[in-house]
Amino acid sequence: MSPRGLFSVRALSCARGDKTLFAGLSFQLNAGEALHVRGPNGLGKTTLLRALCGLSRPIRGDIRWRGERVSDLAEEFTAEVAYVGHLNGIQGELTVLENLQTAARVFVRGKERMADVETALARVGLVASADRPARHLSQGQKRRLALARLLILRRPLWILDEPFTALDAASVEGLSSIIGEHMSAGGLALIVSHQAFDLPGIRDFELARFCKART
Amino acid sequence: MSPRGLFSVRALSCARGDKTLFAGLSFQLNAGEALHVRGPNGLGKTTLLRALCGLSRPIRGDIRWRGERVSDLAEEFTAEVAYVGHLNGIQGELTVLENLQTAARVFVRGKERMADVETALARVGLVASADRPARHLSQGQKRRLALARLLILRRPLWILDEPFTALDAASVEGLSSIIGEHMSAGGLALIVSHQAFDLPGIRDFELARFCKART
Amino acid sequence: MSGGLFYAMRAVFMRDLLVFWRRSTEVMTSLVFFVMVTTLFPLAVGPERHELMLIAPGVLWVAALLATTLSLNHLFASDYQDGSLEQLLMSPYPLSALVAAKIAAHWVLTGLPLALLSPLLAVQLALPTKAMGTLVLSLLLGTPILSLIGAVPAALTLGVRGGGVLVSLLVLPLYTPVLIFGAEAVAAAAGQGFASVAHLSLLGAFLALTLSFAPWASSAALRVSLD
Amino acid sequence: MSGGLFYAMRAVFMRDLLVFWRRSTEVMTSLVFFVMVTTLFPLAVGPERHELMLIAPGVLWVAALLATTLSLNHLFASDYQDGSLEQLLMSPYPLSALVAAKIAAHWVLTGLPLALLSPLLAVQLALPTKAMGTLVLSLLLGTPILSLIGAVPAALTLGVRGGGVLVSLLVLPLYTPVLIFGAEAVAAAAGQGFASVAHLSLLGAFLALTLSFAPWASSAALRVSLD
Amino acid sequence: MGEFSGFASVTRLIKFTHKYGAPKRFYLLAGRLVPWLAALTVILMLAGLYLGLYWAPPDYQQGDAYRIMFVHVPNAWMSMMAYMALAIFAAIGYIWNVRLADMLAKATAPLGASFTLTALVTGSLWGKPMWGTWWVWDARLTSELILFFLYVGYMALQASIDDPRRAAHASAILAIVGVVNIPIIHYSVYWWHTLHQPASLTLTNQPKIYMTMLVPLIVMSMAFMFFYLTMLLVRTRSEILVREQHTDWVRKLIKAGR
Ligand code: HEM
Ligand SMILES: Nc1ncnc2c1ncn2[C@@H]1O[C@H](COP(=O)(O)OP(=O)(O)OP(=O)(O)O)[C@@H](O)[C@H]1O
Ligand SMILES: Nc1ncnc2c1ncn2[C@@H]1O[C@H](COP(=O)(O)OP(=O)(O)OP(=O)(O)O)[C@@H](O)[C@H]1O
Ligand SMILES: [Mg+2]
Ligand SMILES: [Mg+2]
Repeated sequence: MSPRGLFSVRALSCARGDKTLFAGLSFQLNAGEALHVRGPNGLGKTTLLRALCGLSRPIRGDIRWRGERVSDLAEEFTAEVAYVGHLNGIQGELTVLENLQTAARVFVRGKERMADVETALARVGLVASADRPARHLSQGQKRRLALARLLILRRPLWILDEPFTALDAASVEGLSSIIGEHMSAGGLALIVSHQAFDLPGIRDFELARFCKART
Repeated sequence: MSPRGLFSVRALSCARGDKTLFAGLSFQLNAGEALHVRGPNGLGKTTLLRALCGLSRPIRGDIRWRGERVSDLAEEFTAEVAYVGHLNGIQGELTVLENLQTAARVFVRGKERMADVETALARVGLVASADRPARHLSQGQKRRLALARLLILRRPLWILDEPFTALDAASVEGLSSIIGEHMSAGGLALIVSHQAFDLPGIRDFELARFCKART
Repeated sequence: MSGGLFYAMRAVFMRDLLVFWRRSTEVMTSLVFFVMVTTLFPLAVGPERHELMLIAPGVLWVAALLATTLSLNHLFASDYQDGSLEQLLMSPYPLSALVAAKIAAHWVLTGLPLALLSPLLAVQLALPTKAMGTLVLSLLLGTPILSLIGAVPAALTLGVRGGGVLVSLLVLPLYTPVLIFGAEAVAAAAGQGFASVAHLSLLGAFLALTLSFAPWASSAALRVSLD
Repeated sequence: MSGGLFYAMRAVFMRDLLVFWRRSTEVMTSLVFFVMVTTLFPLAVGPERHELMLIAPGVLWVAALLATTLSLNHLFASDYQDGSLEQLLMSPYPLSALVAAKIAAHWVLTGLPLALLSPLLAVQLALPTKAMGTLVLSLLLGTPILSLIGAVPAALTLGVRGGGVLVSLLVLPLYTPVLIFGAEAVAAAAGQGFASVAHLSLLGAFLALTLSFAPWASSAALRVSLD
Repeated sequence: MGEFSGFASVTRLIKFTHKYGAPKRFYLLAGRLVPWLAALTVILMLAGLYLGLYWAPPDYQQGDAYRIMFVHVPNAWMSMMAYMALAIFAAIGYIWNVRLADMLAKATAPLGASFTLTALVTGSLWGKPMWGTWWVWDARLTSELILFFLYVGYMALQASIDDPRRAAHASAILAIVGVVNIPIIHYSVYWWHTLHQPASLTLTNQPKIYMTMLVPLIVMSMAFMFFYLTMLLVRTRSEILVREQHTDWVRKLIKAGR
């Protein structure tokens, strides 16, 4: 199914502790579009992403997916989102392959797609280490494993927090092209990254516009 | 005291698990020089750095500081090295300030240099958050705090593993200039980073030259 | 669809079994802890068989309870640290169901073996043979309750530093009924009282109750802790 | 120079105190665990005062032992995860000294308050008043041993997933002598045996011994698990 | 269906009261109430003490020892009522996300704990003359002790989470689960060991209470009830100030110097 997704956020404001980080944040995202969320350290980018994918509750504002409130859709919505955060979400005890297989089983609805696992592994260049326990991977290899999940989940909306951390030059290239394909397949993407990367047709989004006080 | 340090490594080889990562690695580093260790993910850069600062034992090879074996110098040597790894080494419970003060007390020999703490904080732009518990810091702020330690320790040899991770553009600039000053003050630096950064007079060091098999 | 749910639950269950199994020690240790507590007691109290027999049911049950409490930290903690929990929250299935699967895995690896091993230790503590059956049965009924109730504090204390001890502080009061019913059942069977059936059926009822609310409560707790 | 060392040790000590203190519950919980284990027993064994009095010394000591064991995980674990242990290894001072400081902090926050609280619980367990003094004394001598010995496995099991339970598994055998001496001393004072002085002095000797080797051993263990 | 619409109407009600029970409004209202409640508490307390210590005659078998009842029993009662209040506040705060209810719950916990502790202490003080021992594992005593642990757990959890909203919600879940368990704990302890020999000593076999004891008892109970209300408002007010310190109405308040 090619997602005709329309993701719209209006008047969103979030706080950490007792401090409001940003307020009145709004944007729209259509099929095949992507945002590069930018801003100095500690501005609230991670907070924003977590709020958008429903991991933390914003103070106010409404987030809509295909026109309906995310809070009403609940699981319906999470079934459409793929999130990669600062943490990799890898099981050190399981092998690289097992990690992906479990992901496929738990996160992919309906009949699973084990075929994807193979292709995903190949795509992030971890075939060689497929049977090694994930805790033996190097920092960058771990990151790649986390990103491989994106290819398996096949979710229309990608939310990525610093995806390029610890990746070597080649992998950065690879990832950007992966995102590019996702977009041209009608997928949406929200990317936070301090690191430069070239991705045709991605819009910059300065978070600073919505924050009055700086930390 | 301006360090006239001379750091030399000869025929070093390291392994993780049962696989030899690199062998016969040699280089020399004189006062005011720096190496930018490069190589794709999983090549062995982290392993190398940990071996150099004595956190893990290499298979063979000798590492000399001011001409003497590091293994013989023991604490004498660690008193000259500052290491910042993938992990930040921050106490989430302590405030930003307390973190640095403790570092100063525990790691700086002889009469402490509390003055440095203030300047270090200012330098990494954390003065505003000085009294917040460190676990409330954002990813990038945590990284900065970890790096602030460098300024307090005043060690001649800096060993940095991906120091630029999660740092925003401005901080990347800042850090590179800090390293630059360290070098011009006669300090040595070994830096692993996939991210580009401009630092006049730093030598590239391709680790791949010493690895036969690639992961 | 619900087939998909069951499928996912099984996947989570299997995954946890596998992970814990790889942490080779994990399974054994909770058991060994059980063994040690029960063996420490004769050492501390002194070897008089009569005294021992009096306290045997109590000691066995307290040991079982503490062993479970200790293992609770491993129910969510490591998944939380490495971020796979935050991924689990993003699954298309109702969280409580997946949590139930995790709890089941936890029980299979801690409570179950413990219940099966108990008779051996009961012998050490001079528990009359006629009470063995009741002992095992009471543990089979009781330990799942421990895992279920324990899941809630385990989820609540995630990310809270020093959570390890905090869990036990939160959970032990809630464990009281299980302890009382369980120990009483065994004591009764050991012939210091009436039929143990009453206590066992109470345990059963309690199990049914916790089954109904614990998974829901702990998934709610997870959402809060990850907020 | 050695002044610098002392200075650094004090810094580590103060830092740990501060950190644990900030984990506001940390101090209390290990205590409350102690309280609750001692409470669980009457619940499990039954309220008869006579029976309770018989097992009181054993229960108190086992409880103290378990409370310490639980808190051991927090001795190094969090420092290990956030990498500050890695940094400690890079300090210019002998590691064993700094580790000793950490252990001292651990004891002040777990063993000490526990020893001071014990009489209250002894009352609950109907321990004769004349034994109170011995109880406190034995705990004051014994708990530092527990912290010292416990540091070694705590260091060894770093990074070993599911270490929490493993620690207790490794540590309990080492604790047995302490347990026996301690419990015996109290029992003796409670008038069920000989003079308790012998046991107490044994504890003292044991303490001296562990003081000499534990810090060294655990710092060695740290180096190993961080390799 | 019917109950769902019931839930909906409850929600409407809560939202309504929430709008008017906004922290600021509550702060000012409570500020006006506190003096009166405090006065009432003091009066009742004094009256109760007078009745309890002078007016009521010594007991024919206990002498004056029984007078501790006038402190013990009210505290014991309050300890239970306080937990119910705690759970209700917590539930409202969690389900309908009402911050004021969170604060009320947080304010209730230490009060309830202190009631419980007082009941325990006075009880065991009373136990010494009555039973010749500080403590027996009687059902009622035991359940009170466990109640105390529940309070401690709640407060410990509150204390160890520093993001106020998360702390509130987490401890709310704990309180709710606790409520599910409290009756079970209560009865388990009461059935405990009753299948064979009865627990060594129980509180049930007492001389039936005379008027001369009942009146002071009731007055004292009222006194402690109002004490709870007073302290609840006071604590909640300070909690509001802490949480709202960044809002401008609090800033104004501080500028005004009150
Ligand atoms: C640590 C010791 C004690 C504790 C924890 C304790 C606890 C309690 C509790 C929880 C209640 C409320 C029961 C209810 O309303 O359902 C209560 C009531 C009462 N207690 Fe105690 N108690 C203790 C000792 C004593 C002693 C020694 C006496 C005197 C013999 C006593 C006399 C009473 C009386 C007369 C009541 C009110 C009667 C009633 O509410 O049914 N208590 N106590
Ligand atoms: N648990 C917390 N309690 C209070 N404040 C917090 C908490 N977590 C984060 N903060 C603060 O919230 C702000 C936003 O944090 P966030 O992680 O969203 O920043 P960020 O934009 O992702 O920064 P970075 O680019 O470094 O990742 C930071 O100033 C941080 O100090
Ligand atoms: N504990 C371990 N056991 C076995 N192999 C390991 C272990 N840790 C790392 N490795 C392997 O050693 C190799 C080097 O790891 P290392 O972390 O040094 O790579 P790296 O150069 O730092 O990579 P990156 O750029 O991603 O950080 C990797 O291939 C990794 O898979
Ligand atoms: Mg971030
Ligand atoms: Mg690396």
